[in-house]
Amino acid sequence: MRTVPALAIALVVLLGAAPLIPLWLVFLLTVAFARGLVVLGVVIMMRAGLVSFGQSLYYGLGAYAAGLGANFYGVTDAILLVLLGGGVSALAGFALGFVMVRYREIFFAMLSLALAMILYGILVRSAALGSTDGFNLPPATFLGFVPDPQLGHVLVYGLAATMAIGSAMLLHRFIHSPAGVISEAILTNEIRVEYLGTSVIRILHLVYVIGATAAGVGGALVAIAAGHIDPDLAYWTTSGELVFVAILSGTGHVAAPLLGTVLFELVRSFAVQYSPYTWQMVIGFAMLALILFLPAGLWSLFSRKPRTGGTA
Amino acid sequence: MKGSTMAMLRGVGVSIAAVCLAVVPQATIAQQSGTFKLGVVTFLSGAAAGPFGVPARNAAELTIEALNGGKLPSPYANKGINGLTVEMVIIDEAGGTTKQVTEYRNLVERQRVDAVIGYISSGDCLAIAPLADELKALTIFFDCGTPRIFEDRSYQYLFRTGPHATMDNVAAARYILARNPNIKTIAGINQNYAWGQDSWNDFKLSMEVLKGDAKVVTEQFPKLLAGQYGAEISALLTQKPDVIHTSLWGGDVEAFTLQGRARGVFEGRTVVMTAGEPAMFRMATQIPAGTVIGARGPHGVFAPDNELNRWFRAAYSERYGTPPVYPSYKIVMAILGLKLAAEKAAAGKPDKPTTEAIAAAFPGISYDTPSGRIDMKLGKGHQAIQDMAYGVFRFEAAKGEPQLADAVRYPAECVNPPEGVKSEDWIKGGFKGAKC
Amino acid sequence: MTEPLISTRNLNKRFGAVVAADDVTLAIAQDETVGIIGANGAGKTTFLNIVTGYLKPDSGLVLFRGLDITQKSPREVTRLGIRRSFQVAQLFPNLSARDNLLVALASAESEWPTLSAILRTPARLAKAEEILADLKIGHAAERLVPELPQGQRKLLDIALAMMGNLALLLFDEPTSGISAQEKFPLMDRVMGATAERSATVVFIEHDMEIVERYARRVIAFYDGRIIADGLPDAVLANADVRRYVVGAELHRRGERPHS
Amino acid sequence: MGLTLIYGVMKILNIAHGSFYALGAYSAASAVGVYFSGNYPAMGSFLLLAICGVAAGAISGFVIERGVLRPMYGRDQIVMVLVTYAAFLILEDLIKLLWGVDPYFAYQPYALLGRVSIGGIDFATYDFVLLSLAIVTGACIWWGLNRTRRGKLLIAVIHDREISTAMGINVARIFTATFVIGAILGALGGAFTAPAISVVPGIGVDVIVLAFAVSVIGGLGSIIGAAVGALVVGLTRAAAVHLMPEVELFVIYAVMAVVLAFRPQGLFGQPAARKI
Repeated sequence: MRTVPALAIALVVLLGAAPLIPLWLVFLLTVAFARGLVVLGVVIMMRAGLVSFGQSLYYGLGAYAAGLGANFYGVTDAILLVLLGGGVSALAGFALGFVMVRYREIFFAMLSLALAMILYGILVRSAALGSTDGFNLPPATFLGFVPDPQLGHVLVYGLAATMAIGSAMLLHRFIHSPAGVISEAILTNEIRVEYLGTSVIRILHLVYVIGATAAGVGGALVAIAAGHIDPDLAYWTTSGELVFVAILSGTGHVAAPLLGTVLFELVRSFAVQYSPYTWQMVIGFAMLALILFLPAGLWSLFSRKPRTGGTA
Repeated sequence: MKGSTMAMLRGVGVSIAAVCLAVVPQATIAQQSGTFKLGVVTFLSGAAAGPFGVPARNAAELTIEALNGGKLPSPYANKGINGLTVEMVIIDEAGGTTKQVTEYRNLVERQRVDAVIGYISSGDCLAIAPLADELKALTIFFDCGTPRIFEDRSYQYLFRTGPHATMDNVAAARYILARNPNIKTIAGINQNYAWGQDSWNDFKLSMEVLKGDAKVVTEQFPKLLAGQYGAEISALLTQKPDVIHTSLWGGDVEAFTLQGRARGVFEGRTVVMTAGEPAMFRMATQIPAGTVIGARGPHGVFAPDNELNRWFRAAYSERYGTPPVYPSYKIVMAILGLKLAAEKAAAGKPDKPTTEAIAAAFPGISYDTPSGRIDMKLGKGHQAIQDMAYGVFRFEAAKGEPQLADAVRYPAECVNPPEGVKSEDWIKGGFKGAKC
Repeated sequence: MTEPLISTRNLNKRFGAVVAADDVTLAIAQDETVGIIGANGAGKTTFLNIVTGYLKPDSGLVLFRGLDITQKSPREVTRLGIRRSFQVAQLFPNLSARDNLLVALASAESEWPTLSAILRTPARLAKAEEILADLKIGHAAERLVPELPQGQRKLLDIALAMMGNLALLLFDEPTSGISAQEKFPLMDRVMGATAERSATVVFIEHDMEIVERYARRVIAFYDGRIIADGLPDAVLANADVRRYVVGAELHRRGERPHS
Repeated sequence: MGLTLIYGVMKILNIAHGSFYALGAYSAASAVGVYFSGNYPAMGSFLLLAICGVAAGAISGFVIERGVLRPMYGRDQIVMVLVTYAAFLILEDLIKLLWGVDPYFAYQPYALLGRVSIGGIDFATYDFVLLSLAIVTGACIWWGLNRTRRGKLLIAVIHDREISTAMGINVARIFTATFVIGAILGALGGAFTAPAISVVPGIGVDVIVLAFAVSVIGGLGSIIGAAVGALVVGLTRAAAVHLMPEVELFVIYAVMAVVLAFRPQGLFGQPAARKI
């Protein structure tokens, strides 16, 4: 199990490299890591067969929780805001989980989509929150220290990277834990899991909350990084994108989603720059190519043999 | 397990490689001193592309070429911006605010543009605004309408050469009351997002102040790009209001017109389209006569008959086969403003003025554009105000072209709040300091 | 007489027109070894499904050590030590043979699987290897289930059923899909193991040789009804049984019932 | 309708459906434009609409199915959704390249039929024609599925792919057929809506989610369900618009959530049983 040290090395490299990276890339990476974290949650859920088309619900919740905390309750500490975002989403996930885990496959996907769209509708209607314009967040502080904007972004980047890779480590541990492997077993044979004496519902609920929390933390990070939030965070296309990146990255390894998101953000950013009129098409073809040639996702490029069980 | 470690490391390797890939082109985009690099952000895809984004893009293209060729009428005749050739970098505004923030940073930090002109969506404007000062990047909003930008705080590097949306609706209220003082009932159909909600809110408030006894019978909020207004139209028809206010734009206003016309919504009442002008040439035969139409400023058909305008209309129509609409005018206003400020800052020296210098020279300038005079009056000289005009639609079958009759021009001070007053408070407070 | 380990009272279950369980009442005592026979569709598997809580009867009760478990879920029933194997092996195709066992081991250990600890502890791995070796599929430990031959899947399925606390084992056709020379060794191992853990065994079988050799008591189902119940010889000699069940079975093997 | 058909048969949630809708609308709009610039009998334009819808749907449907989906069959449901999403992105830009971003109109047919007055409110006759047309189509599909040999084949495929393959039914061809029909329905929808709207980029996007809602409420894969779903959605919206416009935005999804929560298989879907 050398993944954890490897991740640690990666984190050190990323943090060490921070001063060397041009600022636009720092920001791009920050967003990528934040979203990567969300995708990581999606992947964990996918391994248990829960494909959510409404993860933007928790993504948006996290972002708005952070935004509200910052604007209306004067919490500007980045770390607190992230915890707030994660916490709120975790709670919501726990509550909704009782309903959600009763559904599977397309019904689960559609129900989560519906819930996310309801949140979107509510946000759009709430003029106090700026409706579709959303609102800005004040620059974040770190444990009482108020950095200048540039440094601030580097710090947020550091936070995002740490959060993302930190969670990757935790979740790596999770997917190799009994609960983690059982969640995989649920994907293919729920009834047998029940007949082994383990509650499918409980495991799924757990997994669902994990996904929600990751999404919340990611949302909060994006809110802090972008300094602005609006209901689009909760729109269904956002969820769609998350699922797609998840599938494109592959569910074989906790590092896959992070890597996949970074690449996706880069591809999109350059597609937008070099073909402003047809960037969607570029992405579309990229996706098709990936699905066609890398059925197991990007990760299959790196892992030597197709994964058997959880032993990636 | 071993495989996974290798995989991990290879993964990291690839991401680093990717990062390098990303950095390399930036090195190649070294900044040539001979040119003035201008980032232009408007909608190139999505529903806002047709009515706003592309007309603006076209106008920018046209103007910048003319600018570089020194073909603009005075006072803008000298080449480029202070003699520097203007190089345009265009970005699609579609994709949401987070993406726009990323792209804005890329423009400034990766592409090293000297200035950014753009943003139609108010959400994008709000998201970008703080970055302008943070990155010390000269940024000019040309279209987005929300008054919140400079009312919430003030900026050093951020300017908006387009007036904000308040005046559209204040003027709309004044105009319809002037035409028909005894209006009893009003109704609104506006898109269910910030623009629609704010527009309706301003209009409703103005009506309350100007004519207290006019009552609101129904306020419809179809969702953005709904395209189908069956239910809303039925609701409007049952309420039979004297006036219907709508800030629908682009495909929505066109769809609403088609469906409403077929069902007689326009009959026996006045419909005000605050953003109807871009539609009026495409739908010349479809918009019912008597519809009150605005252009979010004295643009298009409202534009004064000055040399700039004559040049612009002619050049634009000749090149793109259709007369320019207000987004086209508004982006020209932004480009000309930038040119003036930059040249003022350069003070006759040939080299490129610093961003700081331009930002210092910009506030408070007052200049002529194809759509008349602009004063950078609000927001400490960063926010433009401009006259506002409305007219009544009529299709000249003889000439085969649409016209706006009984056009009334409202001076800027009449429909814009004075410096330091929030639009909403200003309206509620009974338009204190309005010079009409 | 001591309280039976498991008993059912007037179980009824219909699927539309089909009667799957018709007033099924029986009691099985500790340490019995019961073979259930019956033609296809006689309601054998339905009986297992009801006992283990997968199906709820339209009426009737299932009692385990006097405790009413009729409405309990398969999970709760399993936790009580009533474990089963399946006619068609129920495994986790996305996991390796070893991981299948590890999952079963872990769930057997605690009802709340831990989040942070590692599943593949040396202890569990050792246990898994042991079982795999015992099933003579040690070589296939790394293989995904779909890569295993039918028979080995069956073995794995049975192995999964025998994890954790065992009071009552229910096998659904343990030897179907097992080669003729493999089936007796398999049953010997299974019976040995269950005997060690003093578990009561109930198995559904079509194979009369197996029934004759291992069952100490035979229950015959027909159309959801119990038509015979008693010592193997008696039941297998029963006329109805010969007509409706054994005959059918012999037919399946293309033999004539020797009168 | 097309969506639910495709899903029912192929278990593919087709996001590209929105693009079919858009394609239908665009081709109809431009065709009608040409049509009316010459002076032909105005009523012919309705036929034209139909033709455009069918043509656009058939072509694009066929191309997508053969070119994009065919290599992917047998993949996971969700992957298929992803594939259609990619197709959707591509088609979006393709439409932009073909037609540009300026809106297209085909308003002539809409006004052509005048209006009828019901309870003092005027309605465009066209909308009723549209409605009845939809009903007819729905009926045809239902009849086709349940009363014709081909339809029965389809249903067989729905019930068990392997068996039907074994029975020598050419599943692949049936898939193509279904997908094309579904696409045609989508495009028809677009074509016949075109006259009432201004055809602009992005009209496909919203249609998708709405179509999802409709099919989910009705029950994926159920034709009657789709019809009822559409009805429910329409009525709910209307009610919301008249009574409390501010909730109109998400009331649909609320309904969708409730339906799913209490009847996951949708109002008219069959619950799937798990055999052990």
